[in-house]
Amino acid sequence: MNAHALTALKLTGIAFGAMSLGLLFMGLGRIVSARIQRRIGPPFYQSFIDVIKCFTKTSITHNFVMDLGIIMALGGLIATAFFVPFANFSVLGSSSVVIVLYLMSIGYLGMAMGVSASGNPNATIGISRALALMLGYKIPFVMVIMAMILTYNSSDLLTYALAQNHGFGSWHIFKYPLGFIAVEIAFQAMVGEKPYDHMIAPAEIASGPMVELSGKYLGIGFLLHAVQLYVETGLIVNLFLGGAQTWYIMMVKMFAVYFTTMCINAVMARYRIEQGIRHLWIWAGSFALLQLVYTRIWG
Amino acid sequence: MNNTIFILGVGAFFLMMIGLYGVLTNRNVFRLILGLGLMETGVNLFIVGASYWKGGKPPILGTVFETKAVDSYADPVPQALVLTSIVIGLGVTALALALMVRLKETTKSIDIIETKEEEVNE
Amino acid sequence: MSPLFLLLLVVMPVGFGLVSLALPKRLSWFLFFFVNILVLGVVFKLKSSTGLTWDLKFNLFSTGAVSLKLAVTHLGWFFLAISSVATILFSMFSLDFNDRKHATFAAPFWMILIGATNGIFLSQSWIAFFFAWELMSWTSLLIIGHGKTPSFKAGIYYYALSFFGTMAMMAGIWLLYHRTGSWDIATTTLRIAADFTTHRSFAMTVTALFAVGFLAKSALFPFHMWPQMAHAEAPDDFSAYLSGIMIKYGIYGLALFVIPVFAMTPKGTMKIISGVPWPMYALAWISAITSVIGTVMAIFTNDMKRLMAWSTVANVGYIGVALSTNSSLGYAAALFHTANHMIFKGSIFAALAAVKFRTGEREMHKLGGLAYVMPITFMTFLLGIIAAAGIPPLSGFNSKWMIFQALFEKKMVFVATVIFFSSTGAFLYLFRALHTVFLGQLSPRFRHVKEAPMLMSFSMIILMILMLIPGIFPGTVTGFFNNILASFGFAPIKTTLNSMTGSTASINGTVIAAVFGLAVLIVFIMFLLGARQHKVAMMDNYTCGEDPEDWKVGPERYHYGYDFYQPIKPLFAWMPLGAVEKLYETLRRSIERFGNLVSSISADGSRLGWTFVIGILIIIVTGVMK
Amino acid sequence: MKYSIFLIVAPLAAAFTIPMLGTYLPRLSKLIAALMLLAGTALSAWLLTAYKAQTVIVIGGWMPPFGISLHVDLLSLISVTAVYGATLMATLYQLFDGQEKKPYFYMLILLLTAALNGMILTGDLFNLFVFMEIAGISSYALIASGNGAAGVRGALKYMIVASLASVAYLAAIAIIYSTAGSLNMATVASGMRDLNPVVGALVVLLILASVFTEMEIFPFNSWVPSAYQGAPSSVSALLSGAVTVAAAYVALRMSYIVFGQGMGDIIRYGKFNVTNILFWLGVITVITGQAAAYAQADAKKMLALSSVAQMGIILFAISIASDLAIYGIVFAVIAHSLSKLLLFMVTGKFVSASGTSHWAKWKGLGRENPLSGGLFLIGALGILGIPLFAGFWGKFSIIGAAFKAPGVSWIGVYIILAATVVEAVYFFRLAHLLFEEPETKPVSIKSSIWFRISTALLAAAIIGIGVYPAPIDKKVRKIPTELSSKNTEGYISTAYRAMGR
Repeated sequence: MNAHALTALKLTGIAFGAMSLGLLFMGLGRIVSARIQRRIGPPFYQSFIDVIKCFTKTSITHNFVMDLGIIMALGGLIATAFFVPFANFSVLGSSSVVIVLYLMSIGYLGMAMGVSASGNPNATIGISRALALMLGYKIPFVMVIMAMILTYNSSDLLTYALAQNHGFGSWHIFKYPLGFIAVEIAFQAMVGEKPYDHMIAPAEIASGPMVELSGKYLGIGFLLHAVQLYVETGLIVNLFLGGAQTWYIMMVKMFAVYFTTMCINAVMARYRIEQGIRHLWIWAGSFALLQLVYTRIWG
Repeated sequence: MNNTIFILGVGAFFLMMIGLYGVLTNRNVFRLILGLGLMETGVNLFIVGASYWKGGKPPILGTVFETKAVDSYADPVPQALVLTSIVIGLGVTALALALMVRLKETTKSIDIIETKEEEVNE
Repeated sequence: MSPLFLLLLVVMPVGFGLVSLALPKRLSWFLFFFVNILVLGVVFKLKSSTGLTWDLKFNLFSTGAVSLKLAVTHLGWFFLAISSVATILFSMFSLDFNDRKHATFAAPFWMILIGATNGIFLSQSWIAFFFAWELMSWTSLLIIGHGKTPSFKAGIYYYALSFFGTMAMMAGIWLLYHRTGSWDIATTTLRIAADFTTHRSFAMTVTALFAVGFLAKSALFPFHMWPQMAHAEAPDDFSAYLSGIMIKYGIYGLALFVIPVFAMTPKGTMKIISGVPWPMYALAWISAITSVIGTVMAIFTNDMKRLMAWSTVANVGYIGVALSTNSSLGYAAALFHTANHMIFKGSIFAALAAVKFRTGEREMHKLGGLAYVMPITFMTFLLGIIAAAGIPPLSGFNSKWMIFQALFEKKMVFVATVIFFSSTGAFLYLFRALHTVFLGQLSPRFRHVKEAPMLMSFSMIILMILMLIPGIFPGTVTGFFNNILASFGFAPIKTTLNSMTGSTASINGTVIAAVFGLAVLIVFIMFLLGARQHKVAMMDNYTCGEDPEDWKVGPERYHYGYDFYQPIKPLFAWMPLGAVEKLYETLRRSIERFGNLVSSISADGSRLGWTFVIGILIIIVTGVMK
Repeated sequence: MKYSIFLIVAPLAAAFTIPMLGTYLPRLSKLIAALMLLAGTALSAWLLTAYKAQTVIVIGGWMPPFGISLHVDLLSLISVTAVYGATLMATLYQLFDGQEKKPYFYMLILLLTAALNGMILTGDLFNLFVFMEIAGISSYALIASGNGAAGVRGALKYMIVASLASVAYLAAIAIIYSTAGSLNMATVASGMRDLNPVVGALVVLLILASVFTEMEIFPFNSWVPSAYQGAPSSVSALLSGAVTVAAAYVALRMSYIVFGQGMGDIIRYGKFNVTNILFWLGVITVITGQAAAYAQADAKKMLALSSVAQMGIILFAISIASDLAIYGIVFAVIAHSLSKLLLFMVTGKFVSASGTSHWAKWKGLGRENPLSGGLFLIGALGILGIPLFAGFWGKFSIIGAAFKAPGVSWIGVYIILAATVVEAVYFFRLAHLLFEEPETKPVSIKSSIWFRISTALLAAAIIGIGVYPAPIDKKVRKIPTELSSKNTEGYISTAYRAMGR
């Protein structure tokens, strides 16, 4: 079998792995919030059921842009997932963080395009909020990454992960404590959980982008969120939590990140949109800036 | 300094200043022209005065003064200059007065200040 | 290859332009297209003839000879090539755009402008450069004005700033000449770089004067406001040229003179901040500020052409930042982004021109849903904004990636953060334009709008291909850079057909594209495997079967487009945006007031004598003054 | 060179035939005027091509310094040619495209021509005064020949200021004569430096005041806007295209020969620095002129103030006094003369077609009449000093000269460059307005064949000089050596040779 086909096969595996892992996290996350709210919650495989069901129902579409956008969205995010090292392993060999940051955007753009082609203003409002929020969380996040680039003179995620493989003390969470706080705050916004769930805001804008999606479109919407969780938790683990030598430790660490997020989500209320961004800029931003200044001068 | 020259000089200066005062403080065209005339007279007086020297004879050979020595003549050039300048002054004043009459005819006023939007020339 | 071909590149378009002044409009547009074909042909024939020189020296001043020297340099040829490729597409677009209803008298002037453009990129003497520069300035003013009052108001704003820069440049040229005794660009560059050790303030002055000229042309801070007026008000098909090519003259100038001067300055003569001489560090921040202003203004703009003009300002900011890193990577990144921006912004403006051609609207909230009726235009616009946002696998990503690599190399992380802010902000305004114009509800007014005419669509398709190629194979463009870098004494960059190596990583455009393709394929198969979908009219759902018309909700009112980012407006309230514009307006008004004061002296006849007296006093004062 | 006297005498003689003939044969008299100017242009051009060296022409057998002499050099011949050419153009314009004028009008034009040429050629200070007065009187009358009060008022304003100037000039003559004992420029020049510095300064002050009045230098230019506006366009063109040439020439000659004894050094009388005066007044004039022109709503006033600004630049260049500056001055004067002629001629057409000189009401005139609009654009580009148009070489060399000059003249350059931006704005504002889409259909302009020929010639000259300046350059290059103080063949030595000393 030729090398290219083998790589393609591996990548396909990663794609489905990422989707499943994300769905699993979503199911577990629902249980976590349910327990905090003293409910039992659905079984952990509920998300799988949801997605499969979605794909089997007939759905409505308005035009070709909607199909295009939705496919582009999931495609873009899966392509991003290929670049995130999983347990010190990256099929493609390189995993430049700049590519991850920008490639992720094509997912957002696709989704934005698809749902705004549905012509529902609520969807568009949701997208406009999501994009605005992006302005809030990307800046602190990038500042912290730049601090790492300064240290390692490399923008490869794998380099960062490997550098933390020397025991608990070598984790970046200790090396960049301020940066970690900043990224934790930003992460809350990245995955769109409270207090930064402006995009979905169910009671306000009827779930925003999801409002017009039905059937397999909604299913792809679920998968989008799943892959997004995989990519973003994976990023955090690789950046701060020491990466992982084995696949199960990686999964545990990733879930730990998501777990924290769900806990915060369960107890917070939603900000107003400009409050949210300002909060991100002021808190996450200043922590990140301090980290960057520190690294630039003494690091 | 010679008395006569002094008087001529001061007189010329004051004439010019009076004329200048007239030009500065008036907007009536007629008075402006008068002021200019005074200044011109002043300056003519100044030129004539500049060539004066006590005992200078009119620079005309073989006349009643019967002076043969060129040294004793007054300089004739300034007088020629003044004559020319008076003629020119006359011309200018005449033209100015003619313009004033035109102004009076067209605007019923001899005030130099523009009063309204005026018609234009191609 | 005869050197006369160089002259031909300049004279031929100008000549055709002058001839076509007498021709009917339609014919002149054909001639315009024809001229561009010729230019492109000659340019590509010149490819291998670097160093070919045409020189006309004539003794004009008693002080020395004036030389009009044209030559092919690596840098010049690169700019010439990308601009003529872009121009021919724009001209093909214009051919259909200027139908009976839309035709302007721009074609003859545009031809002259193309001659001037070629002249700028070919000039090797400052005199020739200045000639071409000025020719370009006023012809472009006439095109931007194109007989419309608001357009001219925008154009004269552009022209005033640009002319200010030109005048500064003229002063700089003379200072250079007096110091070096040469009009030659390469010679003077070397000399002035050496002068930084001995005649510091002189060299700084000269460089600053040139920098003002180039900053004004490339709309960097504090000249950043003219594109939003000029680009917005120019003829729609010309906006593409304006934003794609004309704004790059300043970049070319910076790359030709200012940056090499600092790069060649002997070490230790200037204070170094973050690995670059301080004036370049200042340039980095100027550019960064420009990009932030451009971004924030674009986010809150409702006029689609104005929005894209602000986006151009932001992109020029990136290019400026890249140039200011004073490294081969940064220089290459700037050139790369210049080329990419030329194509992607050109195609965005082309798409907008097509929209305006069909709808006649410029305010975005009045449009909407045009993707469903103009798919090719939509695809062009979509690829354009993907490239503009720097999303792989399109061309914009590669150059942005390179810019970041250059910044990382010099550890200019704070500038990089600011640039990243603008880059993220770009998503906001680009998506806003995409949504408000092409997505959302299609207004019934535009239900019967047709796809853009054939030639327009055809040129847009080519533009799309041109955006994809450098994204997947960055080497197609970066391959030219090493010669250019070598000619300015920079080290070469590592690049192959599909990959580029930066300071902290290397990327492979082909791999990214292939991976993305694979991911999309996977999803597409999943999509096909899912249950069938059926098409439903847009207004048929969400209202649960009620007729939205009963609630007085038509598609126009259902289109979320006006004041799109109103919720986040308070976040930017503290920014002193528009302060520079206000300053200029104050200046303009002061000049007018001063002029009125001066002319009021002469209007009042009773002050005539006084003016004379005061004049004598002024003579006395200036006479005894030291 | 001895025919140079005809440059003054012939128009004067022709001028006096007109009132005689005019009553009975008005057409013939007009023809005489036109032919006279044509002949004068040809003669001056011929003299220019035949020029070898500076000469002094003694008039009436009275040797200088007692008699009046004419002094012919290259610069004066170029200026005379420019004056003749400009007058010819303006006259043709008036004859074929202007309002019907009485023969006296043409007499005045001839008189003005004679006077301007006299101003340029004369070597005697008092003679200069006389010619200045003749030029003045004929211009007042010409300005007032426009119909309506504006012309009369403009003429009166000019007359008042110019009379003050002539008083100042006469006073200066009195002082010079009583101290130096002669009015011949060369003699005075060699005596000026020996004067008591205070007296010298006083003389310079008074003469400069009067020359500046003619040359439209701020603040002696308070008459300019009204006079240009009130005058018929042909006269405005004359004022701008011919009178300024002569005035600039006189200013240059005064500064370099009479005050400075040859170009090159800083001219100083005690603490009184003449170069400084020229420099600052030049700069101030540019600033005020451009700003005032920018604020004007009246096209003719705007063009008038633009002339003012151009004169400011020329005065500034005179203060630099280097080879390159002289070079620039000549080019700038020629370009200004050509462009302003063209602009005033076209503007005159616009005014007569639209019935107003408020440019804001000219929207679309050029669109309807592309020829006139295009000519206006060419004129504007010529004035602005855009490359490939005549004004460029002048402005370019003046700027270069200023940067090379020692001292503070570089400040002035930056100011002038900044003011040029204002100039560009107001010229393009108007040039483009002509091509804007009007609300109502604009009137179309009828023009005679002569208008087309003469404007085409002017436009061709503007572009021709801009593209191919070599022929003029070849002539102009000799001027700095002629004016140089180091050159033994300079003005004073030539004059002295003629005197037999």
